[in-house]
Amino acid sequence: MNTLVLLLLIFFGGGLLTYLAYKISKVVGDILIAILGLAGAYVFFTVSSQTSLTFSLGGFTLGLGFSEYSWIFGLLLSILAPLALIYSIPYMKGHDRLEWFYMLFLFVIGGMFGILMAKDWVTLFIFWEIMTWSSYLIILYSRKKGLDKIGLKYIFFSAIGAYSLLTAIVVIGGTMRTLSIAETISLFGVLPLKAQLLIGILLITGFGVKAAVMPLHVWAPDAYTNTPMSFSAIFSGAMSKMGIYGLGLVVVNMYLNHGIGSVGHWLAWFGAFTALFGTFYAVVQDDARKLLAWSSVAQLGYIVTGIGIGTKLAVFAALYLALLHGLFKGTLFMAIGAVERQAGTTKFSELRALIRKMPYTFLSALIAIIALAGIPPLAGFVGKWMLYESLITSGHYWVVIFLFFASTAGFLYSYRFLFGVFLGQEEDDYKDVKEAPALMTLPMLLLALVLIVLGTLPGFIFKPLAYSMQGLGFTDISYHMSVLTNSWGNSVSLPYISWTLATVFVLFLIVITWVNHKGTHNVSTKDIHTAGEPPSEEDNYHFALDFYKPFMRSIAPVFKYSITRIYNAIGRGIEDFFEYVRRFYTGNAQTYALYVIIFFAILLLLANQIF
Amino acid sequence: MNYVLNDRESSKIIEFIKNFARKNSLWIAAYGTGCGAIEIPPTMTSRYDAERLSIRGAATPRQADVLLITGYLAVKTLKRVIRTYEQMQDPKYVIGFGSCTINGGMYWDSYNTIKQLGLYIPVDVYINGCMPRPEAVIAGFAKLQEMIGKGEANGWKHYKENLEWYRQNQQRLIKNWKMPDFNW
Amino acid sequence: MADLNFENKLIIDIQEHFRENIIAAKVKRQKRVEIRTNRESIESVLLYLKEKQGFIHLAHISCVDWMEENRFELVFILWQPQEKINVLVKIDVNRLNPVAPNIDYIWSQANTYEREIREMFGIEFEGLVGRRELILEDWDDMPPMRRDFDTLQYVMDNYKFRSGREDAQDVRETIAKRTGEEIPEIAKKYSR
Amino acid sequence: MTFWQILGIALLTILIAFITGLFYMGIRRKVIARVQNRYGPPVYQNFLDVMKLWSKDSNIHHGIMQHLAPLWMISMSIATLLFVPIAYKSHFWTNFTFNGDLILLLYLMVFGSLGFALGVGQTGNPNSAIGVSRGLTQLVGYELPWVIALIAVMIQYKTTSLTDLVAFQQQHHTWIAFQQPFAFLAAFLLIPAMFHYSPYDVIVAPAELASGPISEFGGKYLGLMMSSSSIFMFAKLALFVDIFLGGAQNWLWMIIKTLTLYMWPVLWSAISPRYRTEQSIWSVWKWPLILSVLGLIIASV
Repeated sequence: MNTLVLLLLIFFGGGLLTYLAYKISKVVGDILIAILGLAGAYVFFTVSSQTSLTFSLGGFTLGLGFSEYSWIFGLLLSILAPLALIYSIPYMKGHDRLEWFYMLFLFVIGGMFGILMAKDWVTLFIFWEIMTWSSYLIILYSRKKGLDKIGLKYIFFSAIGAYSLLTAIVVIGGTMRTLSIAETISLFGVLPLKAQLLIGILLITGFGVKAAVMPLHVWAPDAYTNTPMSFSAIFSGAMSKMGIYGLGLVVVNMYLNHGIGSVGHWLAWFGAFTALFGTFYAVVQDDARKLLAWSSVAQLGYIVTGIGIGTKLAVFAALYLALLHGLFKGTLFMAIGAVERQAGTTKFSELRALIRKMPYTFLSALIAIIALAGIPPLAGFVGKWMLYESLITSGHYWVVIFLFFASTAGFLYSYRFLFGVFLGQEEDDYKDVKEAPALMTLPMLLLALVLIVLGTLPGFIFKPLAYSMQGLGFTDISYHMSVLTNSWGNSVSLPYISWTLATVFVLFLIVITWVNHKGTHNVSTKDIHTAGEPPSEEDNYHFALDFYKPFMRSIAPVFKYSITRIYNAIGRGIEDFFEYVRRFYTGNAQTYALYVIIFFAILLLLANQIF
Repeated sequence: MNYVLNDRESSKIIEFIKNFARKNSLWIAAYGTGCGAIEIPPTMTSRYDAERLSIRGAATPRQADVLLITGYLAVKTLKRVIRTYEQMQDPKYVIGFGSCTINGGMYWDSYNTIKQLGLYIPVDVYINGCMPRPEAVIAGFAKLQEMIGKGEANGWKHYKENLEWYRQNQQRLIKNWKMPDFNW
Repeated sequence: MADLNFENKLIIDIQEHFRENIIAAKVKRQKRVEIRTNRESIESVLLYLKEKQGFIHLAHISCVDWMEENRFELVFILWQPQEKINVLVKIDVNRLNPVAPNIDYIWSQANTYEREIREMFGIEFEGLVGRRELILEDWDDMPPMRRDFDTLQYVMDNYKFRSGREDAQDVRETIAKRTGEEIPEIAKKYSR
Repeated sequence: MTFWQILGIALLTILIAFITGLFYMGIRRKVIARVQNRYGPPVYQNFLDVMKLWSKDSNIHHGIMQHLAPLWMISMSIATLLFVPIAYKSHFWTNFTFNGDLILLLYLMVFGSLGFALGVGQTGNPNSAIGVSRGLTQLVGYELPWVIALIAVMIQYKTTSLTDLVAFQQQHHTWIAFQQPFAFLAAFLLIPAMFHYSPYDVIVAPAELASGPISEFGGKYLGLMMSSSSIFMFAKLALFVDIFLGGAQNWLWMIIKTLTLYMWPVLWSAISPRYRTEQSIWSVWKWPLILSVLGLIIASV
C-alpha cells in the first residue's frame, strides 16, 4: 500500500477504531492510541518526498505527497503527536466520552498530515476543514460553562478563514485553470497584479486565522486555554503551524519569488504588532494557561515576521522558530496540564511552590521557558539570533526594535510562569500534591532534552530545515553544525557559549556545595526574614496578585496618551460610526453566519470582476 | 624548606585569616529596638563615619554579622530579636547598647522591659551609657573587633552549647512560644 | 481677664439641653471646659458636641483609676478648631464591673484608644471590634495600668537583676560626691 | 594556542577582572564617602567583605533553586567577560571574542539575572519577589533605548561583531562616541540604570524592600554574588568601552577607560535620590529613547 494512504489510514481509520476500542475497554483504547501515534510517526519517517499519489477529478488532477517544504512541518507533527498522545493517556484518565475525544484528536492529526501532503488546493481545503471541525468539537468536548461562546468565536474566525480560502481556490481555478499548488506557484508570475493581490490576500487571510495574526487572533487565547492540555500542546504547537505553512507558501513562494515584497513587509509588521501585544496581554494574565496561550500568539508573531521579511536567513529563522515553538510550547502545555491534573488549578493566585512536589515537571518547564525566552545556551536563542540578525542585516530595524521590545517584555511572563506555579512560599493546601505519572513527565523531559541539544548543536535540525528551504526556492543554504552566521559575515559559535556556561556552572556548583557543606542547611519557606516576625501557619506572604503592577503602571500613560491622541485626531464624529458598527455584533450565531455568507458573496463578486 | 605545617598550625593560620576578615567587615543588622537607635545615624554618617572602620549596615539578618540591641527591649520586641538573632549566620555577634541592656537602666521597674539582655541572647560587648555617645559606640565596636581578632567573641558558640538554658529564660517571658525551630 | 463667652455659653447650652443628665459642668480655665455626665447620656452628649457645637475632633480618651472610690473615670478630650477650645467629658465606670459604651461610630479613632484602655485597664467597651492585643503580647496578668497591679512585685517575680546592683545607692552616692550635692530624702527612700 | 593556554589566559582574565571589579567597588564606596564628607572605608574593603562572607560558618538556603541562584550569575558574568574584547590585536587576550557578537551578549546578560530571579523566587520572601518584579520591569525599560542605540551602531558599521567595532575604531583612531554621538549619549545616560545604582536602585532599596532580591542570601551565597557582580561590572564597563570609547590596546588602557567611565554612574548615584519604578522607566524612555531613535535615524539614512 502507498505509505501516504497508510499514514492517512492510521489516523482516520485509527480514529474510528479508537472509537470502537474505547467502547470495549479503556485499556485497549489507551494502548491503541499509543500504538497509533508511534506508528504514525514511524510511517511518516518512511515516506520519502518522491512518494506521491495522483488521481483526477472533474478535469483537475489532484494529488497527495509531501513536498520538501511541508516535510519539516510533518517532522514537527510526528515528534509532537505521539508524545502528546502518550501524555494524554494518564492525563485524560477518568474523563468520560474518551472515545469521542481520541477519535477527534486523531482526526485532527490526520487532517494536518493531509494538509501537508496535499498537492492541490482542493485536497488541502478538505483536510483543512476536517482539522478545523474536529478541533472545534474538541473545544466543545469539556462541556464547561461558556464554552459555546468560545467555540462560536473559534468557528466564526475559522469560517472567515475557510471562506477566504475557498474563494481564493475558486479564483485560482478560474484564472489559472489548475488546482495544483506547485503549478499555481509557478504560474503566479503570469497573473496581473490585481489577481495576484486578490489571491494572495485571500490566502493570507485564510492561513492567517490559524496562525493567529493580529487582527485575526481573537479566537486563539480562549481556544488554546479551554481544550484538554494534551490537545492544547498540539493545538498551539502544531496546528498553528499549518497557518505558518500556508503563509510560507503564499508570501515566499508566490510573492517573493515573483518579486512582490511589499505584502510580506506588511505581514511582518502585523507579526511584530502581534508579538508585542500578545506579550503585553500574556504579562497581565492570572491564569497560567491563558499566559501560555497569549504567549503562543506572541511567538507566532515572531514567526510570521520572519516569513514576511522573506530573506533567506529570516525564513530559515522563522521555520526554525516554528519547529521550536512546537517543541517548547508543547512542553509547557504538557507541564501546565500536569500541574492542573495534580494540583487542580492553574491560577497564579492559587498555585504556589510546587517545585518540591513536581520536580520533573518544573525541570522541563524551566528548560522550555529558557528556550522560549531565547536565552543562551538553549535552542530558543538560536532562532532569536537568526531572526534579529536577518532583520538587522536586511534593514528592517524598526521591526526588530518591536521584536526586541516584545521579547524583553517576554522575560516578564516567562518569570511569572515559573514563579507563580513552582516557586514562592509553600502552602499547606498543596502538601499532598504528587509528581505526575511517568507517562506524563517522560514526554516533557524528552522534548526538553531536544531543546538542550539543539541549543548547542542546532545543526541537527538545520539539515532538514535546509532541505525544506529548497521547497521555498532557497537552494544554496549553507549551515554549520554549531556556528551561526549572518549575511555580514558575523558569527556566533554556540559550543563556546554552552561550554563556558556549563563549565563555570558545574565548577562553582561543586565549590559552593563543598565549601562548608556541614554548615549549610535547608530551611522552610516560612523561615524568611520578615523583620523578625515569625509567620504563623495561617500567614502566607506569597506575592502573586498584580505581580507586574509597576510595569502596567509605567506603560499605562503611554497607552492612555496614544489613545487620547487618536481620539483627538479622529474627532468626535467617529463615535457615531462606532455606534453604528456596534450593531453588527449582535451575539447571535445566525447573524454571524449571515455576515460570513455576505462576506463570501462579496468576495465572489470581486472574484467575478477578474474572471 | 623542610618545615611542613602540621594540621594544627595550618588551621591556626586559616583561623587567623578568617578572623582578620571577620573583624574588618562588620555588617550590622539594622533593627532599631529602643531609643538608642537614634545614636546610630550620627555614628554611621559623616560626623563619626563608622564605615571607615569597616562597619556598615546590612538590610537583613541573613547578611548581617552584628546585632545591635540599642537600648531597652520590651518583651514583645525580645521575641523578634531572638528570631532575628537566630536567622543570622554564624559567626554572629551581639552588642548590648546602653544601660538598659545591662541592668534595665531607667526602666528597671518597668513590667514590660527586660533587665538583663545576657540572659536571653549571648552578648559579646556591652556599651555603657544612657545613651552612649557615638564615640562610645565606636569604642565598643573597636573592642569587639579586638575580641574577634583574638578569637574571643564566641557568644554564638556559647548560645549553641547552652541553648537549653537560653530557651528556658526566653520562654519564661514569652509565654506563647510559637517559633520555628533553631535549625542551624 | 479674658472673656469666657463661648465657654459659658457652652455650659448653659449643654445644661439646657441635657438638664439633669449633666452632673457637673464648669469652666476650668480659659479654653478648657469640663463636663461630667453619666453613662447613659455620654453618647448623646458627645454627638451633640460634635454636631451642634463643632467639637469635631476627638483628641484622646484617657482613663483614671480611682481605686479608693472604686471607680474608673473615662475622660473624652474633644477639640473645637474654630474657637480652639478643649472640652473634657467625664464619666464614671464601675470598677467591679467595668463596662463602658463604645463610641467608635462617632470617631473611628476612638477604636484604638478604647482598645488600649481595654488592654491596660481591663474596661470592656460594648461591641468593640478589634484584636484584643494591641501593645502587650501574651499578657495574662492583671491589666498593668490598674493601680492595684504591683509593678515592682511583678518585676521582681519575672526578671532577674544583675547581682551587685540591688541598690542603686552607690551610683547616687558617686554622682553626689562628684557634684557635691546632697542626696534628697525622697531619693534615699526610693530605692531598691 | 593549546587548550591549556586558552584556559590559563581565561583564568587570568577572570582573576584580573575580579580584582579590578572589587577595587572599583571599593573606589565607589570611597568616592561616595568623600562626596558625603566622610573619610570612607579603605579601597580594599570589598575584598575583606568577600573573604568574610566566604568564611561564614553557617549558610541557609530554601531549596535547590536558591542553592543554584548565584551560579547562574557567576557563569553569566564569566561568559560575558570572555566574550568581551579586552585588548585589541593581542593574541594573548583574545579569549572567545571572535565567537560571539552583540546580540549574543544582549541575551547572555539576561541569563544570569533570570536564573538568579528563580532562586530568589524560591526563598518565598515577598520582598524579594517584589524586587524581581521591579527589576524585570526596569530591564524592559532600559533595554529598549539600549537596543536601539546598539542597532544604530550595528547598521552604521555594518557589523554586529564587537571585535570588528574595536578594530574599526583602533584602525581609524577614532571613537564611535564621536561618530555616532546620539547613540553614545543615549547609552551613556543608561549606564546608571544598567548598574542599578541610585537613582535606579529601587530593586534593592534597602530601606523599603530589605535589599530586595538578595534579602535571603547570606554567607557563601552572598559572597559568590559579590564576586560575580564585580566581574560582571567590569565586563559591562569593558563592553561599553569597546562599543563607544574605542576599545583598548592593553589592560592598562582598558582599566583607565573603564575607571573613568565608572565614575559617571558613581558620582551620579552619590547625589541622586531614588526613582520609583515607573519614574525610572519614564526617565529612560524620555531622553535616552529620543536620542537613540535620533541616532538610528541618522545611521539609517
